[in-house]
Amino acid sequence: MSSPTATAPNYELIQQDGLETSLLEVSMGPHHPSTHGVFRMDVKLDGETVVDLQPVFGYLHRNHEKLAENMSYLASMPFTDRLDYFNSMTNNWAYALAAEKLVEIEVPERAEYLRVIMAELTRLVNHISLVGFFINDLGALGTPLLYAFREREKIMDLFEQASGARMMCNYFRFGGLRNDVPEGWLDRTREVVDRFPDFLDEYEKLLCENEIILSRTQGVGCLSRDLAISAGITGPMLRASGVNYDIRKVDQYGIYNRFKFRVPYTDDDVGDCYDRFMIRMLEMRESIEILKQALRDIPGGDIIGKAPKIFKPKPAEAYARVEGPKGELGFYLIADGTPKPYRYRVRPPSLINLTVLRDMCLSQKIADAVVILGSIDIVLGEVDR
Amino acid sequence: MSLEPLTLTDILIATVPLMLIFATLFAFTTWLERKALARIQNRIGPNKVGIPCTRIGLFGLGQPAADGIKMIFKEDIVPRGADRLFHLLAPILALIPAMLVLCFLPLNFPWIKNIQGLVKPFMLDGAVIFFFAITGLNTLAVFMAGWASRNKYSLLGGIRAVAQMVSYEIPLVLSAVIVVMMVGSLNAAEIVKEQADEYWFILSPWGFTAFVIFFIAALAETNRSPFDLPEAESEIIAGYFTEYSGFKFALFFLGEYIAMFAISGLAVTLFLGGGDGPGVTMNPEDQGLATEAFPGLSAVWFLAKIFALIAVMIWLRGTLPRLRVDQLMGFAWKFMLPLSILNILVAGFAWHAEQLDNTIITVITWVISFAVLYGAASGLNQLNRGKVRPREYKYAE
Amino acid sequence: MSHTVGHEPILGKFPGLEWDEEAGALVVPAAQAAKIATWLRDNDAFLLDYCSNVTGVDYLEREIKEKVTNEAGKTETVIRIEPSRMDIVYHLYSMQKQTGPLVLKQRTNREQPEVESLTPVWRSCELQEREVYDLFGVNFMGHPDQRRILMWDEFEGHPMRKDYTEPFDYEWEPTPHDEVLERHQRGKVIV
Amino acid sequence: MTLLGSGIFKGMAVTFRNFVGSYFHRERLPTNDYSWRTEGSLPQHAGDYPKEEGEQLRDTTTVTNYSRNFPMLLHDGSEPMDTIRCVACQICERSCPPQCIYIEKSTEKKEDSSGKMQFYPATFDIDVSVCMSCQICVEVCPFDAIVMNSQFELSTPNRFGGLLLHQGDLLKSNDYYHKIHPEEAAARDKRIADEKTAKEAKKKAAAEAAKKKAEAKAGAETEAGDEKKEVAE
Amino acid sequence: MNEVVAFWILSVIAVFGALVAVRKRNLIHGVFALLVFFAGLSGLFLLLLAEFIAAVQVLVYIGAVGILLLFAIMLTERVTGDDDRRVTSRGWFWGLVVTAAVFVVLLLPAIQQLPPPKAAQTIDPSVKELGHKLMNPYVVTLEVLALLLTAALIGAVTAAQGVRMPKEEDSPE
Repeated sequence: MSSPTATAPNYELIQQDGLETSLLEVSMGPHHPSTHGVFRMDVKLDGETVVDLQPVFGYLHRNHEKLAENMSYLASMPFTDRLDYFNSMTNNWAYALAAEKLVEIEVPERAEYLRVIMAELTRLVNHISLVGFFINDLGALGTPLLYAFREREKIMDLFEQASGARMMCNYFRFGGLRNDVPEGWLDRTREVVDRFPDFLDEYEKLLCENEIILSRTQGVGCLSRDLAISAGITGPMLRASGVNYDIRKVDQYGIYNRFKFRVPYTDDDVGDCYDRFMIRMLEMRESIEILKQALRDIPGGDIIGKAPKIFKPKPAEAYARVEGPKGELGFYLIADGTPKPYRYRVRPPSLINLTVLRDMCLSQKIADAVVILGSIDIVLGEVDR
Repeated sequence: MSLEPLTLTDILIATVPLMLIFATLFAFTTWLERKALARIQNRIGPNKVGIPCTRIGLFGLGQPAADGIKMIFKEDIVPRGADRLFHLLAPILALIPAMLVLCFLPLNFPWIKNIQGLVKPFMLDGAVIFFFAITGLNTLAVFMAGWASRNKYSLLGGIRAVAQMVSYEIPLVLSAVIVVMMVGSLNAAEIVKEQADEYWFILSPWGFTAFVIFFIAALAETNRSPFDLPEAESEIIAGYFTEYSGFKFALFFLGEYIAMFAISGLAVTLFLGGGDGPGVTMNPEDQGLATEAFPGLSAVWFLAKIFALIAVMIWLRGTLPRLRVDQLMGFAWKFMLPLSILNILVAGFAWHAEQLDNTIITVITWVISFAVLYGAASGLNQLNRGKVRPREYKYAE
Repeated sequence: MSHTVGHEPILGKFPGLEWDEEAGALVVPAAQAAKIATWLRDNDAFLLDYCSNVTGVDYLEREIKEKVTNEAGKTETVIRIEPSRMDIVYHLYSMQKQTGPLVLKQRTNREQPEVESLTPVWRSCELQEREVYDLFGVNFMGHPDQRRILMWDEFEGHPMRKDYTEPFDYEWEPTPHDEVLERHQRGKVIV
Repeated sequence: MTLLGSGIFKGMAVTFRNFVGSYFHRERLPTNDYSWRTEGSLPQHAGDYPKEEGEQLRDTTTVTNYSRNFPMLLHDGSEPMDTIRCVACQICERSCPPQCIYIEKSTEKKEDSSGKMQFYPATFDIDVSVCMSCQICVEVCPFDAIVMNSQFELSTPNRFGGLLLHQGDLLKSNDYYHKIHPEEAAARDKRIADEKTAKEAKKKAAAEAAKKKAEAKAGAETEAGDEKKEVAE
Repeated sequence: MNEVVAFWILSVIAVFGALVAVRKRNLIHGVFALLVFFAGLSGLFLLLLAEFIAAVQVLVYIGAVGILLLFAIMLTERVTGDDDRRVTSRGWFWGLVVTAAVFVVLLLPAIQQLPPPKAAQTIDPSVKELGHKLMNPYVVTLEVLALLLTAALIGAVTAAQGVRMPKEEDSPE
């Protein structure tokens, strides 16, 4: 493996003879339609070409980690919902995993299955909406996005029935789940899951062969394999750069070893926006496979294991990570014997995937910068914390 | 050419109904577009605003009126440091040429007969050329708006608009040249007459190619998706009208839709037989007017065809993402321009073949020209596409 | 299943390297961090090419009560003062071998925290080390672009430190339980 | 070689199908009017809205049977303050993550619905501008006194007072709870009843055991007493 | 009567546009004023029933030349000048004299009450006639012009392309 560069290469401005041209500095954001939140890109343009780009964020910073260090372990759970507000279920899971590592609670069978179901439904929600937003960044008038939201609505209904809330679910607990799903929920979920591939077919027909989308995304924002590994890129973005690394397979947390599923990845070392988009499309099909198996095999029984009444772990350190829809979501907890964590750290996949934004955007067009940002899939709640 | 004095009545008859009709159609089209886009996106669209003070929704038909009232009463914001004069003039300049070219459309409204004086505008010998000349002024308005706003996004939008409009005007005009070649006249009424006598030009291979090129270029000229780069929302906010609000914005909006009508009207005139249709007979000797089953039928046909084109525009807008700047230019210069030049050659040969008046030769010509044009289009597409194609992915167990 | 990386082979290679049993982490002497990190990345036995998580931990000076068995065989409680310190924690994984994690810690003092930046070794440290600099005030030597990342440039202090106190008027927002509400209700302040 | 522009035409076919489908298939239109609905049974989930004539009634109680919004306090009987379940133990106040609950304990006790003397909250405020509907207060409450409401129409012209819900606003009867969250309420009532019977059974058992013990003891004592008496005599 | 009114309106617009174009130091304003002048001129052509020329005037001068000027201005450094500063140079007197002389020469036929040139009446203003004229007697001229313009176009493209080429090392002479 060659040593990747520490900093992104600089764009060489072609100095023209006689004609003096100057760079146009544009501050894209924090209020820009396609920065996916309060995110700013300080862009220097040579005509329409991006010469320099600096991501600026922190507008949504609320020091989530400090807040969590000043309250009990359980009280941080609803705050994890608000990290990546598209995927509250996987955020909950990562945090619960870390806490369970600290005190070693046995999670009941049914709860494990429901966790997998919730996480995979979340992945579907995230990927369809992300693809919708991504095509929106490409300039479509929201049609794919609204189709995605139409389907997301059905999954959100399921979340609401299970947990009471559509986005801020706060459903996981240390050692299991907060409550069992209501009667008939599994049947409704089966129905949604069974009909989801029809929607995916329609979606692929709409997007995957469209010449404009192909030409807009292929060869745009290329990320090489070495750089992706070195920069700690995770999730679909890493697999789009040609690395077969899925924490569901590597760590096999929860009960992922019981399910038969495949991990899509590319073989070539291109890693452009099209790959990222397609990997997400393909991942959804695999999530449906997992969901079908989980819904078939789910047993009855308890929903929460024997957790201590007051959660007060002995001094220890734990780092747990899950394969979130956006990448590796890790929680690092240091307990000191009190009911509050001594150190609580979130490893935000969105933030770390932003490391290479500048590298990917240089000498692309300004329209591509927006598309590349969209293909990274960031949520500012998680980037800024 | 008669040179009777032009009276004020004549001018009013020629212009006022036209402006009223198209302003109403504009309002209706905004409603139609919102409604159709909503349905394409599985929404309901505007459905609340109907008759005021009642609960009658009328499918939201009151929405344009409500929008208009809102626009008028909105605060008009001019950024500090903007060029106030040009900021004011730009929306007006955007509207005037769009309105002006409407009178070059061969619309046979019944009251047109009452004009006593000068020839009808569409009977001008250079009506088509005039049309292109005046449509081109729109570019200036867009640039003016972009420059006067003193906003980087606006400036980028203005520059994009100028580059795009200048580029796409060439295929636009070159595809219109085919019709002019076939008819041998720049007179709009004669073009319609020729189509009514022979066939609509869209039905021939070269005519179809020209129509497609014309339609694509028209999309680009009117900044419609997928060529809406000057006002690309996801990239440069709203491009040249980022800094416009209130009534000035409404004027831009109006100008854009009127330009849509105008260019669709030209497409109808050139390729879709104008006001020709069942129950209509064209007789240009009588100043380009038509004999109709009932008065205004040909105008209804004409407007129906315009709306068919606009429906396609809305449909495209609901489906397609946007091109990138370099791809946009590449598409104009590397695909549309060579194809339209080839099309002129094909049309020239075909014209001579048709002069022979032999059915077999005509059929062969049509087949050959279709093959040549389709082959050329595919070849150009392949050349431009490069390595862009769907890919295969691997799976790890 | 992921395999944890054995730390024993590393300990002998570099002098000054310690293994913290309680935390399960390798404690790296500050001056050699980049060297050891590069070795861990490139050595075929480890190939830790992926640095997942970088963070700081701030330990204040604290008293620890410990039960110690003294020479006479009696247990007695001894109060030991643990000095304050600052830890920078790196969680390392190997993507090629699919192993991990190996926890790497750099230790430094709280007052003038300064460690070697590992950004030249793993790009993923770039933003995370900036974050540690921002929130903990740790100076990373050799970091290519060390600026505040989440807080604004004019911000003073490092909020993740345990002894950080919020300034009085920091983003003050009136809530119904404030005195502002009283004044509002009395009609003196129009908020 | 594929047809020129076939991808675009395929996409257009999809949008056309959706355009037409939105007129015929109800499920293609996810947009629903949440705020206007007829009386009757609550929909299971958001897609099930009845669209009928005369939907004039404005009911802002709930969206679905499962939604949660902000907490409310339960009381059992008709008179809210007399039958309030809350005993002002302040556990919820302490465990609320955003610290939006404010409780003042009463100074003297009074009877609750079961006739037991209990403390009650003199003040119970929830600042819903801060509350994040996390439901942790519901989980920690040992008395089943606080549950989640699902009323969503909370807009108010007053930025401060309007969003600070006082005890009076928060108190809702158990019947109301059954109306908005039937399944959950039934389960909760069942659990309370079970606990109660279990407790009573335990109490009974304990009482019986105590009785037996007492009897045995008394027996023993009487015997002993007799012996004593005998001795004394 | 109508024609006279129209003539005066158009003339005033044209002259006003020309004056502003000369006087304004803001280049963009100047260009747009110039375009107003062109528009007035086009209107005057229309009054003379030379509609093809009018259309071409709009198409070429406003559409093409105007945009070209705007692009050129985009490359200059100071677009907006100071409007308050005097624009006139020291040679203004001689400029005035020359202008007056030209004006008088133009007016001479009117002053002398000469009959207008006959050629003006024989030209058929129809587009078809113009086309035939271009294609029959003047076809060689047209082709030569077209060739020249094509050459200019290719030259421009080459010149623009040259900029993108890598800089060559300065070789010592």
